[in-house]
Amino acid sequence: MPQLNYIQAINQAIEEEMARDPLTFLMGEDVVLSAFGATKGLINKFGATRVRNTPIAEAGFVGAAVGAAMAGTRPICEVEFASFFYCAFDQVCNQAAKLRYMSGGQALMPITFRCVYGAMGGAAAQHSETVYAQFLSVPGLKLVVPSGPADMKGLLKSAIRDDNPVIVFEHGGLGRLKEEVPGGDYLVPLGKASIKRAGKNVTAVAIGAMVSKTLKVAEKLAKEGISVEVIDPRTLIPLDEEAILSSVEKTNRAVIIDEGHLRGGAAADLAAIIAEKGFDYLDAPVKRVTALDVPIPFSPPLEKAAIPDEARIEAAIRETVGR
Amino acid sequence: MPQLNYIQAINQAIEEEMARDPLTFLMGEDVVLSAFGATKGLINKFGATRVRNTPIAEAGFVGAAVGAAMAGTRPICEVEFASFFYCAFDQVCNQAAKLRYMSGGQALMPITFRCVYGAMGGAAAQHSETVYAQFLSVPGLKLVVPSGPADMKGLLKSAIRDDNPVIVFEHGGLGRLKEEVPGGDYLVPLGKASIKRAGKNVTAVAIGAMVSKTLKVAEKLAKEGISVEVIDPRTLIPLDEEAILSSVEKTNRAVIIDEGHLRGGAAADLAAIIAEKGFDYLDAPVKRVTALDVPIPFSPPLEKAAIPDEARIEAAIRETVGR
Amino acid sequence: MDIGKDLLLQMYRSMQRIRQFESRVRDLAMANEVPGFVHVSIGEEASAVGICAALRKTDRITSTHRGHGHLLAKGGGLKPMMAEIFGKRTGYCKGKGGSMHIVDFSLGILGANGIVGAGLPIATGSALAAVIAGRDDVTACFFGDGASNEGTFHESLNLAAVWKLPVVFVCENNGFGEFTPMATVTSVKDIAVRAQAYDIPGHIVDGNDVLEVYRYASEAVARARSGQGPTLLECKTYRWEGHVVGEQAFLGEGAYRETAEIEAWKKRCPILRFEKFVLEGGKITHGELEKIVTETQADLEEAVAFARSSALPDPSEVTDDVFA
Amino acid sequence: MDIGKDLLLQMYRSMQRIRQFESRVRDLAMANEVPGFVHVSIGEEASAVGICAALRKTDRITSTHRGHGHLLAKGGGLKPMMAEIFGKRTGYCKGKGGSMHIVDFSLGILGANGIVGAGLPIATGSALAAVIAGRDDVTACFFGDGASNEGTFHESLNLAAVWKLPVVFVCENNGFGEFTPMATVTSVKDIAVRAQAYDIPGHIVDGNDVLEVYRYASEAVARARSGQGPTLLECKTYRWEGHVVGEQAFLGEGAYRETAEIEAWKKRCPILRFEKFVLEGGKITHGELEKIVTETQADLEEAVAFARSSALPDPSEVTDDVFA
Ligand SMILES: Cc1ncc(C[n+]2csc(CCOP(=O)(O)OP(=O)(O)O)c2C)c(N)n1
Ligand SMILES: Cc1ncc(C[n+]2csc(CCOP(=O)(O)OP(=O)(O)O)c2C)c(N)n1
Ligand SMILES: [Mg+2]
Ligand SMILES: [Mg+2]
Repeated sequence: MPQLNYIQAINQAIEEEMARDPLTFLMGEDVVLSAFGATKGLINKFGATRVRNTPIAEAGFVGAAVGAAMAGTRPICEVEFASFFYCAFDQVCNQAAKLRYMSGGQALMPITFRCVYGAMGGAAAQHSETVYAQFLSVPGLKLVVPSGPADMKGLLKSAIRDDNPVIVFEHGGLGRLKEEVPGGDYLVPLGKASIKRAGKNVTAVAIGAMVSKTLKVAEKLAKEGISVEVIDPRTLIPLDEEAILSSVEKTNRAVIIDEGHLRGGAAADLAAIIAEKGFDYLDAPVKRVTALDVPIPFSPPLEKAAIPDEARIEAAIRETVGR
Repeated sequence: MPQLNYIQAINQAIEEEMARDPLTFLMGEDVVLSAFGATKGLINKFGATRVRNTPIAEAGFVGAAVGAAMAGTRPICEVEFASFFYCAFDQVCNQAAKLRYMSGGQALMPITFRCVYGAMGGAAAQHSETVYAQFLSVPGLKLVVPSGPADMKGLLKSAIRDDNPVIVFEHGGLGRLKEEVPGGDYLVPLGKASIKRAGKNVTAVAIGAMVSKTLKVAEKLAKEGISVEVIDPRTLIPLDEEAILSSVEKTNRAVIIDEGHLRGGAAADLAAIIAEKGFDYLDAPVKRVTALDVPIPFSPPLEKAAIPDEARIEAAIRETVGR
Repeated sequence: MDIGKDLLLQMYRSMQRIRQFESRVRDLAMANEVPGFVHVSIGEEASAVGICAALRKTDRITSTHRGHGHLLAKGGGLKPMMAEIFGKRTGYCKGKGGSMHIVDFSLGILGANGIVGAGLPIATGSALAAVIAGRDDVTACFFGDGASNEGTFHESLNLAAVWKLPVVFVCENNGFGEFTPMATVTSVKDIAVRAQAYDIPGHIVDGNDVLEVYRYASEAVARARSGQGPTLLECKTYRWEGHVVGEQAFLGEGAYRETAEIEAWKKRCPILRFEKFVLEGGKITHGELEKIVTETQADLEEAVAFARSSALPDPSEVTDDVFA
Repeated sequence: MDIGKDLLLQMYRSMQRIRQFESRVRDLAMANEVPGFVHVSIGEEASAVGICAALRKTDRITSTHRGHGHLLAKGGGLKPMMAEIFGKRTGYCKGKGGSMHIVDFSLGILGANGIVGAGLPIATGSALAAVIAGRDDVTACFFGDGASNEGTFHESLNLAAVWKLPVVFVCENNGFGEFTPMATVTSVKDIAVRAQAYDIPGHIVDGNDVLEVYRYASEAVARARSGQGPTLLECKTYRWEGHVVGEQAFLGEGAYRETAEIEAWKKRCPILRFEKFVLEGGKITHGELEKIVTETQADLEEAVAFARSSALPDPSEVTDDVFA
């Protein structure tokens, strides 16, 4: 199998899906040259009608994606950085998410939104947020947070084929992460978690870029006989509750690792579910390892202190196992 | 003490604070005539310079409130309905919330945002959201959800005097709710929960409009000897964790009642905190009574089915106490 | 441009449907027979009808919170519309949308919208879809003078202009956004002027003259269909009723405009003007108009009866249609 | 308008500070000595300097992601700026903001901003604050051609116009938003035309002629200060460097513009033009200019040394300053 990095996996998934369906098209700021490379070269294959640089006008072009989807096409809409969604929040939360329901099921909304999220080294507060937590409480959206190239390809292809608005979150720090990625029609269904490492002492639910960090910690702790099961939900909506709960049923302990914030974050959402539905399994409180509740700072030592690192993940797992 | 309704309490709080500080001013859509009445008559007392009808341009005038606050004034900025914040999300989440931190503490951001939220009978999905859950994971904001007239006055006055961005959520269904409201300088501090009813069998943490519904249920259950302690956090940020946790320590059971959604909502946030820090107190899982995870529908029977009613609150409390 | 008799009769029927429908909905709302916020467009019938008369069935429209007229003009059915406003299962949206969110995809009605300015990007995207799909369908976008101050107006007109999209932007300038006079929150007297900021045609249109609206609309639609891009039409009109039905209860009478102003505009009633025109021109007889009025009354009665007798949705339906 | 020698010298020093500072920051970023995204404004010095020369200390500015020049022109210190860009505790924002978020309240610098178009409403509100406080301070708002397509541009100019706020909107049109040529995403050739959509003055200004910028700025500032409302100035200019330092690494050379185009603009260098003007006019001697150049070089060396030798923030500071 060919080795692809995270960005190449995105590029391949989009190319395959655009080749597959002529009503699929790509729009966003600088998607032609593509700063991060995810859409590089697609203009040559699909031309200027289907690969469109937009003005810097997020509400306008995200809203246009909504209209284009309702009118029968299948937009892939890139919002460079996740926090730029704030400039188009109405279009996502009040329009894309709600119009199908409000129209009594008449509207199809096959939009795939793509964005780069997370701390990537000195990008500072307005370019380092995770943002997906703020979409969690908006019924009608699907949220995808791939942790590696293979999942990225399979999940992104499923997202593009989905008839609902799906937001795919690409971590800015994972670009060069390489792994074997199946060629051709490789689909990962939305709503299936992935057990990245089996274990029996504690369940570590890790999201996005936190998966690789957590696997390193699990590796280390294994040497001491602490067996960590690392679960990647892969999609936050729909959520594979069953996979998470049955792991907790086995381990009786859970730690959530998320780069989002503590208050109101995705970790709180998952912890609440485990604490309610897994109450009888739990021998220890569900710990959360998250970003501190501060805007993500610019200076490297501050940024490092703000977001979860292996030391904090390890400490939380040890504390949970120790109880 | 005079009886005031929820709307009159808002009006009085704003009038008192505007009289107190000449740098305080009011802006928003139709604040002069005031559809809901909260700002009625203020134009006559403070004039057109300090009471301003804005264009329908949420990003523009919310952002202007941010600039006005940084430049030394104290705006009270009304965003008619909470979901219209989606049109100004960048100004709230990337600017108001972050600029103090990003500037290393140089910026003061004394803005009070006011909005009407919640289901009020056939307003449908775009006018019935609670929205505060989406601000919970934005460090730098304070969130206030008053459940009645007296708290409204005292909390709103504290919000206006606060040097940080504070969003005050006014439930559209509580307008006519009347109670005794202390005149003059009545301040309720941000970050202090209120025990609306003492009890010993279960802690019911209720937010905003859910408080009165929960009190009715508590009243009813009391007759059967089920003693419910009803706690109103009053402010979600800052949160009075201590009040909530010490109640749970006493009752060993907790139910969260919130009009927001289940996934990613404020109830999940509170449940995660209780389940983690109160783990050793709990004899039963923390139940959440919330809106269903659907856009709030228009038709009355559907709206009623979507949001928490007394029957669902009662059932959840019984189930929790029964374990 | 000569307008045939059939089209004239169709326009008249369409205006009658709107006038009668809106008047009835207003009364039903005042009587609390329908829930929620209701915004009616009495007095503004000519712009909705003049624009939609220039569209074909596969063309699309986006509408606003004050959308009943637009929807009816594009062919919306009295029964499913009335039923939706009543919140009944037989409504266009199965009771989930209500007055502000009526949609009929089969007629190219992408929907009323509760968010001011939200329709502009959606209409722009609908026009983009036509280009992507290689079809020559046009999208007409209705919005108000107040919406023209929203950022989505700017972003949409710029996007539609640079991509030469087949969309017609129709600003219905009724002089107010809620209770705020347009002049106090808008930096230009004529919204049409703003077309210059996008290098597209902008025209001031008498929004109470259905034939003038139709002529400008036909030109703009032809332009769009032939790939020459968007046009901004400003239809000057006036709403006879309050912003929202029942506002007098909390604002009192005459809180923000003079009765004299309302009366003056009523003299410019689009329906009376049309009647005068066709009768004087001898194009249409009084009897033909009468027939349309009475037929419409009958249809409306049927629609109300249908809505009243329809069942409310079952609570169990609340979770349907969140996802496809 | 006759411009005195002191002011001319001050303008020259200001342009030199920017040119040298930006060049140095570019090199430091290329050498990975500073973290994060760095956007420099080499070639655009005249607009920053010409505008700020027309402001007084209590006046305020808002800036952009490409803000070093604006901040320096308003009086920002080389040391705390450089230290901030290095992420040091001695920086303006204690290392929390970085290149895109430098603020100096004491100088009326409300801040660079990482969000395109975010400065426009903030500047409008800053101008509103002056009105509320009964002061005659003016706010200048810098933004790019790309930002002029954001909804915040529209909403801010309309709001400032209807309220006649003391703000000057300065569009620095350098022909590109990131790697996208302005013409491909903007419906007008001249952003200044958009002033017509708000019924305010709009002027096209040679953004590489600091004296012309200063003259237009002085007029606009006087207008604003006297309560006559906002002006839109479009300074036509060009950025010599990439959008972000280091872009060649992932785009390659000449990915979106011709070297010839860059060279042509370098011939119109604002600093060379200014030197030519003052020397030919005999207003200033070569020696006086030389002195400024070398003094600035020395100041800059000091600033770099200061930044390098300053301590990084302590991780414990991460939780400071979230709330007042
Ligand atoms: C984004 C947003 N802001 C505010 C409102 C509240 N609102 C509903 S209708 C309206 C006035 C709209 O005025 P205009 O666009 O002129 O349309 P008209 O009502 O006059 O037909 C306002 C402010 C809203 N629904 N959406
Ligand atoms: C809301 C938002 N959208 C997109 C971006 C990404 N971005 C940063 S700078 C830039 C180009 C801005 O162009 P312009 O306004 O002309 O300023 P210039 O860079 O040319 O000085 C873009 C798209 C952003 N920072 N914020
Ligand atoms: Mg209007
Ligand atoms: Mg530019």
